[in-house]
Amino acid sequence: MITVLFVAFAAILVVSSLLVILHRNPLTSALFLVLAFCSLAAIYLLLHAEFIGLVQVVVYAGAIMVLFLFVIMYLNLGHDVESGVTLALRRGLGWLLGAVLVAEGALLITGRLAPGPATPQALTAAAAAAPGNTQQVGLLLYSRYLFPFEITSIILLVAMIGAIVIARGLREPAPAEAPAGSAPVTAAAPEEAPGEDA
Amino acid sequence: MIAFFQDPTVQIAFWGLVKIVVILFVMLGIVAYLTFFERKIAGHIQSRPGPNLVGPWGLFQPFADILKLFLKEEFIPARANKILFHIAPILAVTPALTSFAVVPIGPNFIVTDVNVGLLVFLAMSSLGVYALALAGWSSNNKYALLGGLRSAAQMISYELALGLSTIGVILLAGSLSLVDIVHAQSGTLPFGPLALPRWFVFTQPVAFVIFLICAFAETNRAPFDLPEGESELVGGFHTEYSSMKWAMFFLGEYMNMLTISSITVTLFLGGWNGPWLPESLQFLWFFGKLFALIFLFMWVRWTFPRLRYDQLMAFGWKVLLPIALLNVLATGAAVYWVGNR
Amino acid sequence: MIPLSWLLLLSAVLFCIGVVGVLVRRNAIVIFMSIELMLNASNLAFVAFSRHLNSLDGQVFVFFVMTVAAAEVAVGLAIIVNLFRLRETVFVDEINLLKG
Amino acid sequence: MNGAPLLWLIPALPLAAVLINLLLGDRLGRRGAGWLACGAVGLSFAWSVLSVLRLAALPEAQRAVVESVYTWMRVGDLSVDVSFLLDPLSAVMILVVTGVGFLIHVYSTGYMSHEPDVRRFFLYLNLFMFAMLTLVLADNFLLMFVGWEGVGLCSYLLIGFWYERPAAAAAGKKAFIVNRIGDFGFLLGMFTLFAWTGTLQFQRMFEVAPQLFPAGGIVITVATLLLFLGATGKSAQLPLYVWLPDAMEGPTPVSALIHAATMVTAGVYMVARTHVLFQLAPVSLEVVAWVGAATALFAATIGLAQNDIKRVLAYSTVSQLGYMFMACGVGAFTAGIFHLMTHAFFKALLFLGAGSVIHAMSGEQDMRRMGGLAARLPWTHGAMLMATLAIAGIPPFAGFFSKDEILASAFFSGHPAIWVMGLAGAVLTAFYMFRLYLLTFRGRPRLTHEAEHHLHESPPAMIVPLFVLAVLSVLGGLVGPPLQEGGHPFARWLAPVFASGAHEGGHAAAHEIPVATEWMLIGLSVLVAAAGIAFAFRAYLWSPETATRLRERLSGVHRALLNKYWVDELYEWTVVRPVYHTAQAFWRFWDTKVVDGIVNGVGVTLEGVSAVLRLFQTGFVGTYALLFTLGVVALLLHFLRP
Repeated sequence: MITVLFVAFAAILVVSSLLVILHRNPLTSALFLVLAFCSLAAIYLLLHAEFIGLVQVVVYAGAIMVLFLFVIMYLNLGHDVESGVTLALRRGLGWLLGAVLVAEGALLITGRLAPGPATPQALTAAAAAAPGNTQQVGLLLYSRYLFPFEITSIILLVAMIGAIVIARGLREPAPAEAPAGSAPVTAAAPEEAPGEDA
Repeated sequence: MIAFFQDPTVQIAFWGLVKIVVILFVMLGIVAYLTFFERKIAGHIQSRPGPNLVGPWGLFQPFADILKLFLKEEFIPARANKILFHIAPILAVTPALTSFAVVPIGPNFIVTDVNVGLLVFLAMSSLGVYALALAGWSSNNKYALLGGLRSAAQMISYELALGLSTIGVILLAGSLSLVDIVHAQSGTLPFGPLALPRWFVFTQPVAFVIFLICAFAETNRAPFDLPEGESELVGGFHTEYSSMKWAMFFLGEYMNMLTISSITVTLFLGGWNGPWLPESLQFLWFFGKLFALIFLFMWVRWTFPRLRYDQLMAFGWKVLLPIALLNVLATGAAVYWVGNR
Repeated sequence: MIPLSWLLLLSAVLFCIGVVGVLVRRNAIVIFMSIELMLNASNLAFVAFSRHLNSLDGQVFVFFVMTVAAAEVAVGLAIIVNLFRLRETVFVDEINLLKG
Repeated sequence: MNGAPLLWLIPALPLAAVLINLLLGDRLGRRGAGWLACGAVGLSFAWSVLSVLRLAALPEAQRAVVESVYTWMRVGDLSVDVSFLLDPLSAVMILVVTGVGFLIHVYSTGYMSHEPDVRRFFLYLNLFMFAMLTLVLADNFLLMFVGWEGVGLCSYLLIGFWYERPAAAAAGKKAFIVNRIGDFGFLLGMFTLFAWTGTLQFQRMFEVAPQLFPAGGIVITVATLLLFLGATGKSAQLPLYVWLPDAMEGPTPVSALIHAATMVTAGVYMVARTHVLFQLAPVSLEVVAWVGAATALFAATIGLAQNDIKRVLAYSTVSQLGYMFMACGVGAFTAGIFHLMTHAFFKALLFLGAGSVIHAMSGEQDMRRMGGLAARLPWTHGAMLMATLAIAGIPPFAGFFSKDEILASAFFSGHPAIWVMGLAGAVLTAFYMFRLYLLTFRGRPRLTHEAEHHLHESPPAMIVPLFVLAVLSVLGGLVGPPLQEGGHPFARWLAPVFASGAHEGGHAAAHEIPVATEWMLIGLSVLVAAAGIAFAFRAYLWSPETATRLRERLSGVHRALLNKYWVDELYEWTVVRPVYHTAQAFWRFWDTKVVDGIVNGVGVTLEGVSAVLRLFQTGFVGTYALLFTLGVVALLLHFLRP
């Protein structure tokens, strides 16, 4: 049953992600990407990674792809116009390289990993009895991976600021709003002063 | 053949299907009558009778509406993106229906109790944006597009506060499973002569208010019905829709209201918990609270004026979000303090 | 139980689709989406190994990848929007100068 | 070990004030900045008192509380903690630093009330408190060095507080650079000790040092001499004293706090703290004693002829610091610390009093334009008189006890020459201090008309600290009266710290001294002080022509004194100029030709190479991606080889 479901979702995943890169309309591409992410989330669920699966939907489908959609709508992009000899050449090369890469990957996986255990190890009793892996992922996040976790939050903050600054676009800098009352004496940075004559 | 039916996974799937069908039909029936109630309540609030001609007290009005909508001519704009134009109404209904899979209506009366039930709800509500955005885009109409973009921005903005306000509940219940959350609300609070029930609305009042406000915004109900603000956007994202597709959007709206109300009941109002009734009938409590809440939704719609768009955004980001964050902080501190005492 | 090699194969295919997408498309937004595909392919591999090795660390990594992807998309799309404002195009082969 | 928990609060409170000051910025307001700074230091003082009381409650043998806050670094064998040590010695120091510091903070709220940038002033002042407390509480060399550099930085910032004035900016730089020379010695000494003992922690080092170093060995001698070089820099001893008089360009409360009461005593504290090491190196001790004595006398002579009220006090500070080193050098560490404490009281008082005078005179610092202020500034006058008596060494004022103890120790430790120098210094001290007092407060007013007009007694915020310090200057010495059986209370308090090494030398312990000799010495020093005072009265009050005549008769000497023996000029010609010219020469040849040549050469080469490489940099993302993928495919092929 699980295998059947997996194959079904995998098929949806592959086909929709192929359509992402094949479809000329970016909006359609984006929607197929949503579909791909949702089926990926389903595969995660099949792998007993409930938390990751649902976060996948919330983050990718619910937030990131909406952003894509937003931008595509905002820029009002139609079908891509694609032509030209160099483009055709690159396109051919691209598909060729992609095919070679898949072949290599398949060879590597089947050739090198075959001796290893093909099926997952049995769940330990503790893991099976646990109410869900959300709690365990949370515990890991706040213990062993606390530092990376904090770094991630800083990355998000930086990205937020960066996105706002970039998307605001080029603007005339606002005229310096110095109230007439503030004395220029205090305005001179005292810390710099010793360096002036150094 | 028999072996196939005895396979436990198949059996689970079968009973699941049965439950799904039952709940689906019940909910669709409720939704049909919600439109009726809304018109009745609106009538009362505005001192007029409301629909009262079709059947006794107008009770058959929903069927008349459905019949009318089926018979209407379907109109599709010439330069619309046809496929998306068809898909959008479906997307409006599906996520709301899907969420019902995890709502515990009564003890043992639930399609599936997954341990990340709340996340399922959040995921599904985050998918609700697509219907509106795509409907607006594919109609190829500037009003529809504006409505779609507005709705996307609005829903994304309020989803944050919505999600954050549930964290207080999760902290108190210690689980993401909705059944566990309901169980955590059984019994009474240990103080006062009043013997308040241990519902999270009493221990998390701030979160409840935030959740409720965000629920209005998520369902695009007044006073947050900007995406379809008639006075500025004609009909908003569904300007170009007609006939059954238009009905689907309304179905979606009422379905969303139903879903989010039942989640509110589950998270804050104790779910099926209530006195006097035997366990097998406790789902009646659930429905009682649900309808009270839906009445509140309708009451609010016909009472409050619509917000301006910048007010809406400012309110979501500058008021609700910080308060929700503070609430998480305070709840966390309280849980830590109690836990360490 | 799904064999590990299937999952890895799926991940590899997904990744290569992403690579091909980057190579053959010239719409910056689609290229961006292809990159997301590649990231998700690696996520799939992480989850697969997490399941295979019965350890949750892989899922934690997926969590981090998602966060970083979200940050990347926010900044990337902002850049694309800005580029579009300046150059009226989102085709990467028309954007080949560092200066606007 | 739980005698005084949360020691880290003592330095952390001023630091917190610094941070709040930085973060809130101008929103604090002038008043707020003052309150914040005073409050933080006051709390720190209160906490210090509490901690010291807890320490005193412990049995004598256990009075050394180490509190490790966190491990700062762990590199190989080196492990340095940020940890604080509270023992009787650092207890004295934190009480002096926070107590006097608090009073000076309060005083500053009054003194700096007309200053536009008062927030920055208190920011620096609190930062200084933090650094100074770190210095005295540190339980290892590295943390001490952090404080050491921190106080140096704050000193620089505060001397140059009025950075618009070229003189102040130059004085700040001078202090900073001269201190760097000393710090270089400190660092080298620290490295030497670490290389031999393998630890930077005081107690561990003191435990292993006697086994590692033979007494009088070359390594320990060099190391302690290097440490002492650091001390001469920080504590303004010969030959690195030159920065301190110039430091008077800073606001007067700064001079009181940093350049009289606390920071400049860091060198003395450091020598006392590492007394175990110094006692292993008799040569170093001898050097310390002689440098101290020489400085004491040398600075006192310069002090005779200065006309700027603050400069007289500055040279007096140098001189008094010399006494402290003299004490340390002859092994009387207790006496040194005792003098450090009393000096902190009366010198802070002197500076604050001088500040009060300057404040009253609207910024006038030249004593030749003062005089007769006693009636107009009664409170200031009273306080200054107490302090002057204290520094002159008149019993029972504080300075008498400590100075007498130093002189007695010098005498009994077999350094009669040093004793004589000290005694001579005492005469001069009494003379120039009363010269200052008389010129300022007595005699006929020589004020300018404008100063006369604005003359006013200082506000309570300034008078109250003066009063408190006056009380301390009068009574502070009573903790260590001479001729006590088994040492006076102050010595007994410090005994656990200095007991470890004292028995080896055997000198400096007061109770071994014949009583009659000691009475004689006390009498002698009182007599000497009185003589100095009497001469001052004669020369400057009763018959002013004496001073004029003397100045004419010894005009050469006077010119030498007035020009501070031309030491600054000497340094200018022997050190500054040669270094400057060498640097210039190096810059002309080495920097512009060789270094710039290499840099430019690299640039030119890169430009040439990149002209070729640029051909690959098409700007087409697609091409890059294609090449990139090609690389990945090739790599994977490599891995696929059987």
